[in-house]
Amino acid sequence: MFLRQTRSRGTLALATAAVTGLLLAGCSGGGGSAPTEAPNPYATAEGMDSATELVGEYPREETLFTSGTQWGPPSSWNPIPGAGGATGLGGLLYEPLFQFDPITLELKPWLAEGGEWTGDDTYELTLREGLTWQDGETLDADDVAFTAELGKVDAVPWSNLWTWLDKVEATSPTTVEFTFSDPRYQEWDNWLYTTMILPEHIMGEWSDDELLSNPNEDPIGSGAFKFSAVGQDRMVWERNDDWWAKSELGLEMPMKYIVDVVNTSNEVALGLMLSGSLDLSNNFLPGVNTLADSGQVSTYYDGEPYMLAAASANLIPNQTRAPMDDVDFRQALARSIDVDKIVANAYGGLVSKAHPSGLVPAFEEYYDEDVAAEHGYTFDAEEAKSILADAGYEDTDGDGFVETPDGETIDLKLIVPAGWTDWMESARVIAEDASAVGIKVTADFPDAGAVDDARATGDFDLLINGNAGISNTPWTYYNYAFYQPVQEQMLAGNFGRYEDEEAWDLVQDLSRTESGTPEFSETLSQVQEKFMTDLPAIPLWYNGAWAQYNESQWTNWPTEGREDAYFPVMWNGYVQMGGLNTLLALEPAS
Amino acid sequence: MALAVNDLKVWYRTRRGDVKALDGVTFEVADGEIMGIAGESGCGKTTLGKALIRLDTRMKHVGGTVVLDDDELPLADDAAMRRHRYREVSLIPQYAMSAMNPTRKIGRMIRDLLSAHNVRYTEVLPELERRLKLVGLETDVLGRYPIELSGGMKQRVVLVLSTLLNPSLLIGDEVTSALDVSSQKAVARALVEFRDHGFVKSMIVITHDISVLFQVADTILVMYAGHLAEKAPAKTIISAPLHPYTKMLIGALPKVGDRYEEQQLEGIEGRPPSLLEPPAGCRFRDRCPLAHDKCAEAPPFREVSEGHHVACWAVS
Amino acid sequence: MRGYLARKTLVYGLTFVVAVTLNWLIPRLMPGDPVQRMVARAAVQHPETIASMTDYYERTFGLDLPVWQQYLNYWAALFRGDLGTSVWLFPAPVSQVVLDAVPYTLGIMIPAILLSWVVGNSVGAMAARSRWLDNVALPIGYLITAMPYMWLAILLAWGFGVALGWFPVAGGYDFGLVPQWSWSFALDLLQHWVLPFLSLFLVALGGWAIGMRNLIIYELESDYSNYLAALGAPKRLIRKYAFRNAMLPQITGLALQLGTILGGALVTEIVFAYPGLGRLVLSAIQNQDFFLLQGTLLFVVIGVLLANFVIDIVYVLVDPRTRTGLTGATA
Amino acid sequence: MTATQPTAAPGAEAGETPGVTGPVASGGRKAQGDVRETLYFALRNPKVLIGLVVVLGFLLLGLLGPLFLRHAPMDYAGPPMAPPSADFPFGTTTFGQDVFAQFVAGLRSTFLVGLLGGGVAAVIGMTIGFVAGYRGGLIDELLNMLTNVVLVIPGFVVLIIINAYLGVRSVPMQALYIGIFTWPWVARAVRSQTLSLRSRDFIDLARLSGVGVGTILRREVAPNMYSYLFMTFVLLFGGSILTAASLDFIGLGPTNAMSLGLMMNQAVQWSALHLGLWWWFIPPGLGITLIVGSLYIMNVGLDEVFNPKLREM
Amino acid sequence: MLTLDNLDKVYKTGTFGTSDLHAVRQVSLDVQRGEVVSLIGESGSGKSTIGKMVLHLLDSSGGTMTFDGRDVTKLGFRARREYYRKVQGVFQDPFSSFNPIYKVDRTFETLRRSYFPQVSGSEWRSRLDDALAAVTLEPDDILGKFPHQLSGGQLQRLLIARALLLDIELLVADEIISMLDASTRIDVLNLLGELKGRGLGILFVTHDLSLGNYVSDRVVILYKGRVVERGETSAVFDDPLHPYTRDLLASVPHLDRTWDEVEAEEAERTQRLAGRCLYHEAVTAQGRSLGEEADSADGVPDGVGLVEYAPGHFVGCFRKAAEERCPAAT
Repeated sequence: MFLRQTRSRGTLALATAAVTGLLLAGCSGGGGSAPTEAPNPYATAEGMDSATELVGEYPREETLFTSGTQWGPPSSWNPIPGAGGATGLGGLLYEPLFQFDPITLELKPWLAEGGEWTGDDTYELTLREGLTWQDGETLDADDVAFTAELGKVDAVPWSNLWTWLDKVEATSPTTVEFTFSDPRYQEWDNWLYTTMILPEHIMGEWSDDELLSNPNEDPIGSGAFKFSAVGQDRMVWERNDDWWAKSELGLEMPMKYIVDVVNTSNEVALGLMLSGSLDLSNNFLPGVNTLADSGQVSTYYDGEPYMLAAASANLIPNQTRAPMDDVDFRQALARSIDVDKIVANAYGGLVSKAHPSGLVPAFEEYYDEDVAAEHGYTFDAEEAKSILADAGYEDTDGDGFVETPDGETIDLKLIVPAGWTDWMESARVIAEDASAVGIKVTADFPDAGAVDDARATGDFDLLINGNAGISNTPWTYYNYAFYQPVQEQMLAGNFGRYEDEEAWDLVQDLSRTESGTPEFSETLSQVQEKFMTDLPAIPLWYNGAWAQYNESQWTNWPTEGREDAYFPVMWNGYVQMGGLNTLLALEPAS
Repeated sequence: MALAVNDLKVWYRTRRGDVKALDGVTFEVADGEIMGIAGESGCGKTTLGKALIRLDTRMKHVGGTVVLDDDELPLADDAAMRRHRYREVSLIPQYAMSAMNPTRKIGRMIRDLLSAHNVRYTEVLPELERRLKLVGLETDVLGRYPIELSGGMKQRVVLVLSTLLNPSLLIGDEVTSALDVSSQKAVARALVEFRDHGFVKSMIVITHDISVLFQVADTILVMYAGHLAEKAPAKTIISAPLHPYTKMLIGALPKVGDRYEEQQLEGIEGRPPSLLEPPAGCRFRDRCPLAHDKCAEAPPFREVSEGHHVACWAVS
Repeated sequence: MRGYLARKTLVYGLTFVVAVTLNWLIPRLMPGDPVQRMVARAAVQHPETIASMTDYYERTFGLDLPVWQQYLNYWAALFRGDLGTSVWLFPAPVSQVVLDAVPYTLGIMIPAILLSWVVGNSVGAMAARSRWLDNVALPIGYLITAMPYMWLAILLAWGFGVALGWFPVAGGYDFGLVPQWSWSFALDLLQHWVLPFLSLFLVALGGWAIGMRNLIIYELESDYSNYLAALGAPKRLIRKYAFRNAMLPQITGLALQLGTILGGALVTEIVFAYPGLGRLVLSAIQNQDFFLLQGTLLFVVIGVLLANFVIDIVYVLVDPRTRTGLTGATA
Repeated sequence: MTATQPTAAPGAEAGETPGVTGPVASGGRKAQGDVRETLYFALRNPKVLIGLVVVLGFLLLGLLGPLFLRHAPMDYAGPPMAPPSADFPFGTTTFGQDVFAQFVAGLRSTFLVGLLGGGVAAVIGMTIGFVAGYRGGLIDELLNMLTNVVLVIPGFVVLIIINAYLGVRSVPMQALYIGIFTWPWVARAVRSQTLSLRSRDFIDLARLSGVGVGTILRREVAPNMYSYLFMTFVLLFGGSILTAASLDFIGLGPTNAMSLGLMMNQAVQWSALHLGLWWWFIPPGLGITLIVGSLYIMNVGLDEVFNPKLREM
Repeated sequence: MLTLDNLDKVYKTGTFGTSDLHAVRQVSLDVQRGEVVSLIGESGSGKSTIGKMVLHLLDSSGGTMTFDGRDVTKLGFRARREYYRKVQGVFQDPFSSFNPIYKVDRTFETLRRSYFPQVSGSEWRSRLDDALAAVTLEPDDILGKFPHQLSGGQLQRLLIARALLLDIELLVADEIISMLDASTRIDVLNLLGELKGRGLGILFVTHDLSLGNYVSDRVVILYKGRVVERGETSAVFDDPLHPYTRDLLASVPHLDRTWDEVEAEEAERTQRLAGRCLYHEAVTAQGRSLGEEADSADGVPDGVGLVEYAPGHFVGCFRKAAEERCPAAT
């Protein structure tokens, strides 16, 4: 019941439970009868001579405590399904070919030594030498090819790769050649750092079904950490002392253990943070601004917005319904919302207002400020009212709210998952602001699942969504915003069901354009203009890359202005975007 | 002289004032005597029975004394009374059906009770078994729970249990009222038998059923509205009552063979006075056909012939 | 006795069937689709991927069969101890997830229930004895009973946890510890256990004390108490008997209260982030994990039923009235 | 059985235990008609008085309070995280909302939930209890079985599930659900009371007067149990409030209303404990405790009034 | 007027009525206008059950009941209302017969609402006065009072007055005096006698033989749900045939004779009847065969009724219980 070392041992767990039950019941006689030699929790992990010294606890000075990444007991170490796996699975245990630094916007070779487009349709990837799996097997080009080929199984999340990839071939133990039918440079870069390379010698034996359902309880990766133990409320990683990067790159993890605490709630994390039991919290902690100001915790920025931005939170109008299908209405709605009020009150300044382009500040260089100046919206209630009036929205029945030009009553519901307190609070403000210019909006808080359903099936008026996070390319955000075709179920983007082939062509062009080229900027400007004029989604503020540190045990956390500052986030998908580097840079406090 | 009650007053506290349920009664019970107390409901007979052994929380001892075997009973002092209970005064309650703890075996309960009186169960056991047999019970009732016994059996167990320490005085409160005639007869006869065996020295049997008293009692005391009306040997009370109340009461009882067509009996009109503020004088006078001016004064309870006491001005 | 137990067993059997059926039915009547949840989580966009993932998960959750067959399968799986697969913690089996959490919940519930029952009954019996104690204990008891579980928990967490720092306010044991047989670990477990236990214990305590006090007073007024008193039995013996008899309804009450205390335990666990069933329930709700929620409920129902059954057997052992067939005649 | 409901229920299981005793159980044939006497004792019973004053006080505050408030409960009315002051007697939340305004609004929901939830449970429980107790026979067996089944199912867990699945989040709906799962002990108690009343001759006489079942229940049985039913309702009222608070607290409360449970939920979610905003989470809990506690204490008082035996204690 | 023929009552007990309790077996009797029939038996004899069945407060399980030749065994709600116009009852506990929270007047009001909604207030009042006068009650003493303010005797008479408001022909008086004080009992009994004189039929249920004797014309002795003896009051009391009747009579506490005296008187008769079963003797005398009824394992089998031993005086088999054999069988 407490910590599982490798495979689950149901009966033992139950026996332990029974004995513990007795202990808990106040009977303290059990302790004496416990085996004198404490069972070594690491016995199953190999080469862990030193671990036998461990008695009872993870030495504080060698352990990093983190939280804010997972909300349930870790239950799967299978990286293939793309979600649901234990935190650190991607990045700490399994590794991608490249890492991406969202601060410098650079793609850095990781397992790969490099890669280049050898032709319009071919990409050649070179692996590093001396890569090994944690069980001692060599990691080679076959593993990379295997990983890519897994996508041929429909249910594997990267199966769409094969709609534009033609062939993958390991040309030598360290080189792989990818041949494309439709090269999408932006999407490919994305694949390179988001996909974990998997061991063929293990997963090659799995059936198609197992690819999704095998919990992979004895995971063998290539990364800096290996599976140590798991409990209901924690995931424990232990340093892989045979990590390839030690010899190849001279990198060494400063901490021996990472204990990732499963979240139950933000206030629990805050409590742990304040008591020094947590070193890094990637939770949204309300009120942390006051604690940061008083020096009890540290954050990336000294003052507002304290946090790096991770994704924009967008107001999604359902464009299959009137009046959201009217762009004038959307423009008016956008101008009615006082985002500053949300930032100041609901978030206490922990977030910042979104740029009208919707792109996160990391992509600041891509902002087309001219377009923004011309087409972007800002809070202006008067302008909102006049847009409404010009478009024929008038309060014909005198209830204080406008009707559509056809005279239909407007009564919109803004849905936000119940329990998402910051968004709920924000939704209330939005509803109030919209109502102030005459658009009747009420905030409603169904269950998270109901919101998901509504979003997927299009059964809503307005909702808030922040699914498109930071990435290597602005393309991901616009792909999210404009995605076509509109299907019965929209699961990954274009929840507002905006339909415009022209816009979608632009986005696809963007995908096929290499970054840094003038064509890229040009296409991007066109996309931004389209976005701001049509407003398929209304970007409101940036959800933070929530990270707060307690420096009592570990120091040298990333802060603004430091040369080697990385995204200090351990969320799944963010480890290879700075999380790992943040760990590498840490230093013991003493 | 087993029991001497002198001017005993026991009242009930209520919100409206004190109910003078027992308002000065004086009588004696001789050794070996079974005295029956009869009267309408609310006449104070049950109060009297209770007063002699245990006042409940609402009762208060206002005056008078009770002397049992030359010892004055500390009626008002519950703790001091405890010493006298069971060994000297014992009780067969009205509620004999529910008098035993439903979750204890009968033997176990007796054992607990005895040890509380420092009597060893094993010493008493043979006598206990003998008495159970005497009342027609198997000794295995001791290993049973009260719920397993019938009403008549429980009544008899209580009879045996209450008299186990051979008390001087046994108070039987409506002992037979809830029973069918056949069980009534058995229990009533057992009472007499117990007295005859000397298990109890004397007995006060309280019941509203005069015909039962006639069967078991040596003397009968008739009460009316907290006062004594008449006391005489059983036969005398039935055949030659003096007090008009007694007369009317007996006259209202049909005997087997009395027929409505042949001989109409009559009841007593009216109701007893409220005991919150009982009228001065004879309390029966409102219903009494013989009432006259003198009755405004309370008549003394005096002996008019050998063992025959009556409280009525009309009786010379 | 056989009649009594047969009747009880019938009730329990029926309850079980009803609970299982309800349990099976509710999620199927609700909006929301676990398969969609799983697919949405992977955030895929391509129709073929969506279709094949949907297909796969439908098979996994057994949702591709006719409804009646799903129902039968549910029962069949139930008897194999298979409660399905968690959506939230895919692919962990629900039974495993629940079993992992159960010891924590039992660990606070069993001691809290038993101790509060024992202590509460003693306090109640004492209160019935002394007017002074009665006047003090009773209002306090009522106020404690009237406290929402979580509020007491919050107060305890705030007072002893945050303000005084005596006890930790989250988790089952320190995150820096490796579970093992050692005093320090046991002590740590105990430390994390104290506050959740206490909040549960205190609220339940008041109810038992009050119940006992009232019952004792009634028992002391009963005929057998009066009879004992009339026969000169000391107060001690009378109280002993009264206490003994008053225990019987309290035993029944214990069975009736299980559900309530369980509700309290769930809420308390949430406050203290205690890794038991309460947190599981909350997470299952928040993550729309029907299967986990179902499994947890089922487990709880079975637990309550079993506990009820045990209590019934105890009751039969202590109350002779249930053992004799003499009850129930009508004429 | 319900959630955080009358833990006083062990004593309240009148079927088996006499914790709450109506006039029926006390069996007094005197003075029951005497309403004035009941009032006389009720108004002189300190427990009843204290309970009544506290509950009515909160009720008045809930009803009249909003008239005197300057801020709506959700308004960003003042500085964030302000401790209690003259302007904001209970301080403000992280967003600068007036805690006192929220408290007052929460009181309304609290009373509403108590009233409705208790009412629904009372109506169901009493109906089933009356019918089962009065009709007897197979109907009684079946209703009894139903009662026992619902009694054994841990109501709070079912409530959680229903709330979670149905996702209808309003105070009246919540009250309805609570009512649906808290009636069994009422049904049991009312049934046993009805059983004992049914054997009274005046019921037979009513039947001999050609009166139908419904009329008998309404005109003969129920009036005899008014005091008992009232006390039952008081317990249900308190129980509903506690249950609702628990549901609100774990985030299954009404989404567009303020309630005391929701206040605690928000306080905890916004880290009031760690940020030291005690004024945010103390009042709502204290309010519930005082209301429910007063109800319970009032109930004891009423018990003493209706049942002279206890009055002597 | 009222005739019961082989009336049966079986109670279902146990879980879902799995076991039977036979409370009344094969009871046949009749009540005529202007007579009092006493139903005498100890507790559990089924006497009250019979009374309740006659009043349709309980359903019968077998046999028939006729009233003036009309079958009234099963009645619907409406028919029952009409039946109650002619047949009424008074019960044992006068206090429990009144809803304690209402004034006694309400009992009459209920009746009025139900049966005489058209009758005007003054008309009703005069009827009420008549009825009260018939039971010798002063309206002013009674009306507007709560039950606890009146005596048991007054209440019982009130209830009889209530029955008289309807033009009843049969009154079922179920132990109506057993809870009254001795001083008022007789008045109620006398009232029954008076009503009988007015032509009312009365079924008087009692456990008290002397009271039964006092008013009744005929008596029916019940034992464990079965009629063991029935006949003219004087015949049964003067010459009890069935051993149970004799036991019962011997147990009655008399006011003029002690139990010992009674037993001595009875000794001769007991002697005479020892080892005999008059039922079987009579049956054989009538030339009928006995069959197995005397030896049946579970007591007297159903279908074994009474035999007319002497004119109007019926008696059943002497066998009282399963374990007891019929004295004639040996």
